[in-house]
Amino acid sequence: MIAGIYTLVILGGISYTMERTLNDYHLTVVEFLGIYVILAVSLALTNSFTGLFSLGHPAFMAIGAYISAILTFPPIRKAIMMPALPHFLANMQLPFCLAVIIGGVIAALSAFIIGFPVLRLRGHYLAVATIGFMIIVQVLITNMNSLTRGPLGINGIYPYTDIWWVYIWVVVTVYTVWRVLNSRFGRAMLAIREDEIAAESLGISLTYFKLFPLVLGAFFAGVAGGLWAHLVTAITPSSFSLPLAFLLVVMLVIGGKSITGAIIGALLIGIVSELLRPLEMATQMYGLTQIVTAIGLLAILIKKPGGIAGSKEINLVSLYKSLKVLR
Amino acid sequence: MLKVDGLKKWFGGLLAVNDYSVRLEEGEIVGLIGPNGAGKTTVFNLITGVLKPSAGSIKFEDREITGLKPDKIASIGIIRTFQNVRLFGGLTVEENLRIAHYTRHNYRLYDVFLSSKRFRKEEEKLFSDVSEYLNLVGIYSFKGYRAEDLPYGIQKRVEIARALISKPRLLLMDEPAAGLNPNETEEIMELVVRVREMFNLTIFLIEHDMKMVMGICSRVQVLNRGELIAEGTPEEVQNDPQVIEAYLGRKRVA
Amino acid sequence: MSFLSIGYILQQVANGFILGSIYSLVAIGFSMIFSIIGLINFSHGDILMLGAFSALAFITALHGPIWVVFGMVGVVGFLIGIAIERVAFRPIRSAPQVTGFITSLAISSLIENFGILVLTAQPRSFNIPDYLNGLLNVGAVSFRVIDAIIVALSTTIVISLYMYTKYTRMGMAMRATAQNIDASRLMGINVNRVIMIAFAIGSSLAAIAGLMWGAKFGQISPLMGFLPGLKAFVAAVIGGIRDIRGAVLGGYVLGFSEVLFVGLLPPDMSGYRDAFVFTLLIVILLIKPEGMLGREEEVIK
Amino acid sequence: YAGGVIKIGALYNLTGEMSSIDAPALNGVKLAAKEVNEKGGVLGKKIRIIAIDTKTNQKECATAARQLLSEGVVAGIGYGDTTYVLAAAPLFQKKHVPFITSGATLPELPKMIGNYMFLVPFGDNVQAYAMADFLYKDLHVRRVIIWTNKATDYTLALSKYFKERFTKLTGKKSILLEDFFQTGDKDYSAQIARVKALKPQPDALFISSIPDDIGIIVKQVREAGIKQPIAGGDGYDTPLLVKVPGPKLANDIYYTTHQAWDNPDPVVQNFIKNYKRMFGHEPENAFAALGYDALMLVVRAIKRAGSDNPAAIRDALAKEKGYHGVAGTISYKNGSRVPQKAVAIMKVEQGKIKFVKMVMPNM
Amino acid sequence: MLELKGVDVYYGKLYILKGINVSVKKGEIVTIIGANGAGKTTTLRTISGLVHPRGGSIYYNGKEITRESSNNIVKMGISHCPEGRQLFPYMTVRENLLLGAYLRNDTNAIKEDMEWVYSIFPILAERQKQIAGTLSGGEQEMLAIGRALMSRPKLLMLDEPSLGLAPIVVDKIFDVIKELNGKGVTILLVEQNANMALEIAHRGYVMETGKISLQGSARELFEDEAVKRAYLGG
Ligand SMILES: Nc1ncnc2c1ncn2[C@@H]1O[C@H](COP(=O)(O)OP(=O)(O)OP(=O)(O)O)[C@@H](O)[C@H]1O
Ligand SMILES: Nc1ncnc2c1ncn2[C@@H]1O[C@H](COP(=O)(O)OP(=O)(O)OP(=O)(O)O)[C@@H](O)[C@H]1O
Ligand SMILES: [Mg+2]
Ligand SMILES: [Mg+2]
Repeated sequence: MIAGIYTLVILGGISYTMERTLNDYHLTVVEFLGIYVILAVSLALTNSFTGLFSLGHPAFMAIGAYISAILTFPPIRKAIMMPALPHFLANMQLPFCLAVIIGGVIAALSAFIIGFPVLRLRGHYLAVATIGFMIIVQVLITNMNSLTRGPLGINGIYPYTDIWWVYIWVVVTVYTVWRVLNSRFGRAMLAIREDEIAAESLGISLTYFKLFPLVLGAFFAGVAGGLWAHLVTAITPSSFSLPLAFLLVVMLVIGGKSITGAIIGALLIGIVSELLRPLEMATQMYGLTQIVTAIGLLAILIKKPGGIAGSKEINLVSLYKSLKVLR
Repeated sequence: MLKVDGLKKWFGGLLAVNDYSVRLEEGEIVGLIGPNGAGKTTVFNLITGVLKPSAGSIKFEDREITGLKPDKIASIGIIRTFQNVRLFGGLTVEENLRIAHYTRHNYRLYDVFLSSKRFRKEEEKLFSDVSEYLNLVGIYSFKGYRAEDLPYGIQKRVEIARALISKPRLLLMDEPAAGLNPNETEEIMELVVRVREMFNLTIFLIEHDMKMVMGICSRVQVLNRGELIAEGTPEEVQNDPQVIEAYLGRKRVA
Repeated sequence: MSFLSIGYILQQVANGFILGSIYSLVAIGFSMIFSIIGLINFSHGDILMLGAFSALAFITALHGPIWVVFGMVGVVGFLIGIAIERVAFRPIRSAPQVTGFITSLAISSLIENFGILVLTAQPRSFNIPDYLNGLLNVGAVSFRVIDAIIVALSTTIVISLYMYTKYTRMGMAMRATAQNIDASRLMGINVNRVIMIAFAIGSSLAAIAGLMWGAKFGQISPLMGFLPGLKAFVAAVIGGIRDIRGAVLGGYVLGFSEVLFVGLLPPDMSGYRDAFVFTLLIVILLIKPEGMLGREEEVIK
Repeated sequence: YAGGVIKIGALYNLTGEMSSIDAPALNGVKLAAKEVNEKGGVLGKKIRIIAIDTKTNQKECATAARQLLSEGVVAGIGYGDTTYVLAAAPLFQKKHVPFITSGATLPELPKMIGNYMFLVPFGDNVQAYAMADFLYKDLHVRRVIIWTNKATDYTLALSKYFKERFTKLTGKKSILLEDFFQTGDKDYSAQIARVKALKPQPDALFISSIPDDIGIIVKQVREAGIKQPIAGGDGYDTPLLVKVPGPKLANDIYYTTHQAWDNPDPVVQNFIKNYKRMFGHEPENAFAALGYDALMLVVRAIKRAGSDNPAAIRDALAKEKGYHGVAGTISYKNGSRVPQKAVAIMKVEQGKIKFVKMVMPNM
Repeated sequence: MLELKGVDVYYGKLYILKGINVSVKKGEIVTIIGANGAGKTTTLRTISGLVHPRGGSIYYNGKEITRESSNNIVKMGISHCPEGRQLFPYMTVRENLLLGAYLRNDTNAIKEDMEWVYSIFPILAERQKQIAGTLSGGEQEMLAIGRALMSRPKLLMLDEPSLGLAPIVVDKIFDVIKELNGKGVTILLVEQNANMALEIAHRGYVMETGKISLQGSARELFEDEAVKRAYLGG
């Protein structure tokens, strides 16, 4: 408890300092890192903890992004850019916070609807079904011109996302997932990951405990999508597609099967490409970033096939104890 | 407490269980024996809902449970162990037991987020229970090991502890003594008898170790090619010529 | 609609068949590797790309008969497969499946970005001798010589491969390795060799499919591999991954559904094609959760 | 260079799907910078291009744009596609640094983003109108079918404007069929069959495609025995148009573009020569020329402004009256930041690309 | 015939086998008994090359096989019927047996051996076409033993062959082991059913937490008070 408050304060302090000292670019990088953390940690719910191989996260992000963008868009500009919007949407403008939450909720709802039939599938069958879901969402967004402006996407979204929103949502996400994981709900998920039959024979409902992480994860993916949209300020159907899903899975795998792992993976992947960029700019060999990243990735996988953190978590209390902050 | 009537199970063209019936009374230990492939495990799979019966009915405390999903049946209080040991292999022994505590919790999702009193109370109970059950089965020293790294014999015990901690009313055990040496088997026998008394458990037991079956069962059923060929006290069954012919072998009689 | 004549439909079926033949060739290679070590190999499509570029090089340099090029490309794919398995996949063989998947993504990124660095991202034309482009007419259906070669060749390859895995010792060893590596070792099977050969064959088929792809569509690029790789994965899964016949079936289902959805949907709905294709695939999976030819045979003990 | 450097940012997708369009554009920018620096730079300062690969990913666009701005670039150049401009340009607008897109052709872009946004190419409306006029007047086409790539904004816009103009010229019934495909499609047999089934047959096919697909489309259309003229926009300006179908099939194709490579104009021919010298091959497509022009426009503006202050550059840019570039002559008139420039109409005949004429459609 | 000298085995950081010495002479039946987790299974896995030792060495017929790969070790005539059956679950009973004879080319003799296995376990003959994964536990164990027999080994290593089998089948298996041994096959047997194992074995080893704590002739062990107390039951 005290450790938790310490952490909140320290992170808050860091955020404050960053907001004060960093330039726009570095601040944006930090904000994206936060969004990556939200994405990775929420995807870990299904992929790392429940053993469901989902590649559908970008679809939920897309839903959250589009919904929240439409909701925060000023009605005057909507009248010009999206004239065919249904009446109630056309006149609506919601505060950012609310819009993002609604985006998350609708993403979660869609996860619920798609999850019911699809979660009967396992492993790669599930992976293909979630890829399919993502493509379907993408096609719908592309073709529903009147709502989404088709391939052009929505631009001119107000850049509401700042380091504080990211900070809050990172904290909420990590806290939620951490709490869930250390309760009967999280243990039920782990059980399903390890052995579905045994889990069922102990009274754990497969339907419920597969849907639960998917829906919860989708909520945070939707929120992350909303933050993303209001950071990039322009979204298109292809902003949220398979390569992004792959990127997220990469984060989880090199990080390890834990919250700590997901965070490490997200930060590592997010930082590395920024760190390598000067190298690429200096050599003018474009593609070098990806090549170096890939080689690094291979090296990590060969050295640490279970990910950097494995399935271990950082124990905040003992961390502070060892730092002699807490007695 | 458990009433099974006219149970049948077809696998393609194979009638693995034919017209099987059983009654279990509260607190009994009943044995189910028979040659390999007789259909014993299949009977367990049918009772626990892992397989759907082709015909017949299963009642638990007068409640029809035929065709219910395994998790429903488990939450009513019928828990099993598996012949081929199905632990949560990647997790530690301790975690295996915590998971099984599942059905005994009542707290809700919001309790988790708020870390409510109810949540904390139940989780504390969980921690003390896990230690208690680990000790009960004699595997406390293994609590930090990953289950799949453990030797077979210990895994069998972990599975029993895991089944017990979920507080079953009826416990189905599929060959708990397989892979144990005679001494260890005796320990398991004692354990089974002890927990039956402690928790007023009803136990249905599949086992090929005759010492165990004869030692603790009050009644024994013998299944052969899906059909019951004998039923009675251990002594009666042991001397049944059909059972000797099909299962025990002549050597053992001597 | 006026264009929905019998001839039109037959033509679409033929087109679906040709496309399906290429897909199934890619998918069968994918599925071979998958079934043996449970690896979703997303670099499979990039091997297809390498095959296509080496084919282009051979065609430009050699002016030899097309079957020689097919042979050489097959050999190139074979060697690439061996190299990739040795360097990247063998060291992580005992790691969880998803680690292999990520490794393949890394390989894929490596190949693609090297491709861009060396070859530039510009697509290139892939021209084949004129006689291969000759038009053939059978009844109302018309297709080109190369199409006929593609169908004939992939059918032959697919059938011989099936025979190979079903009836040879190596095939038996492959199936065994796919199911239980340790037990296979105990049977005296050289597991490393088996996996290497599966990789080599699978990659060789991808490379040959790359040549077909180039020859059929006339254009190749360093990034061309992504889509076929994805489609191979989808096809293999839809078909049921344990059986390479499943991959073939999946390949044809995918090929047909892509062509037929464009062919039969009204034009202004054709933007929804991929949504229809994937809805169909999901429905198939829901009806047969283990793929069309897959079967679930786990007995709970 | 006593005066130090002037930093100009270049944002392009050098890897990923868009790289075949964007990489040549950056080459054009680099070539222009080299030429300027060899001649002593501008205002006594050297031009330094800070180029970032944004990986065909909008998120990268947004971070890279901020990185450039934090490095103090005085102008940004970039992209051959609207989608990415929309992610990057608003940040330049917000910091009051001009952004010049070398290749995106959506005419509404400056309106959408603001007064710091400029286009080097003509808008899609201009080229689509030009083609509609040309088909109608010069080729006497009365009935067309339209194919549109539904997955990109460029192709949708092009078809939209073409349809608008063509129906104005001939009436609604002149469009016999509208059909669609998507980026990366490889099989057009269904669309082709639908064209063949039409009665009466169209006089021409207007196919709105990006460079990477058009070669395959022409190949399949011609192989299927459709002989009518094929027409399209600057997406056709790629060697693939001829190379993929081969010289026999690449016939009777008309397209609008920014410049004719066989234009004897020394500006054009020098560009080709210098490009070849610097990169070892001829310009891949028109985007190379556009990238070159984009930087030259900025340099001219700096000169005219006599300062490398971004606001001053913007004002000078907006007053551009006739830069004679590789891809035509550019002037921004009446406060418009989309150039008024003539459209080149090209014809492909037996694999040979020929310049037909320059058109300046009345809008 | 087989000799383990000071073999050290680790699983990751865990020290499992601590310098064990075991030898098996040609024509012997040798049994290893010991409590759960003593390291019996690990010993067999080390011999057949599934795990490689970090220290010590293993000789087979005078040749060092410490670092040899499994498939080569199998080629030398060692057959291992592993713990947990390790069948090929999607293959039929027949195919599993055929794989047992993977290294053999004598088609007719293979057929004969298959008939022989079927005669030992008639239920397997009935189930020939069934997928191994769907067999009952005991049937699977029989198949695993049958498969190990199919390679006509010179040295047969069995890891708890009686596990999950009906009493009548257990008797049968011990008969078969004796019969094989009579035909010259050397046998290394790990068993929980220590009574029966010591009954048919010539010599035995007792293992405790990764070390050999006792060894001797089967008779000696059988009569050893400590062994009786610990492993043979009251
Ligand atoms: N899915 C299935 N398909 C076909 N046959 C099956 C299937 N599952 C089980 N069987 C067969 O049904 C029979 C009964 O199997 P079961 O597992 O119930 O036997 P058991 O009595 O538990 O034997 P054991 O003592 O060996 O464990 C066996 O012969 C087995 O081969
Ligand atoms: N993969 C593994 N990783 C880590 N430790 C392991 C692993 N496999 C086995 N062990 C450990 O090695 C020791 C020896 O195990 P082994 O299976 O050889 O024992 P055993 O004598 O065969 O026992 P049992 O009679 O139960 O089969 C045990 O302590 C076990 O926990
Ligand atoms: Mg059984
Ligand atoms: Mg063992």
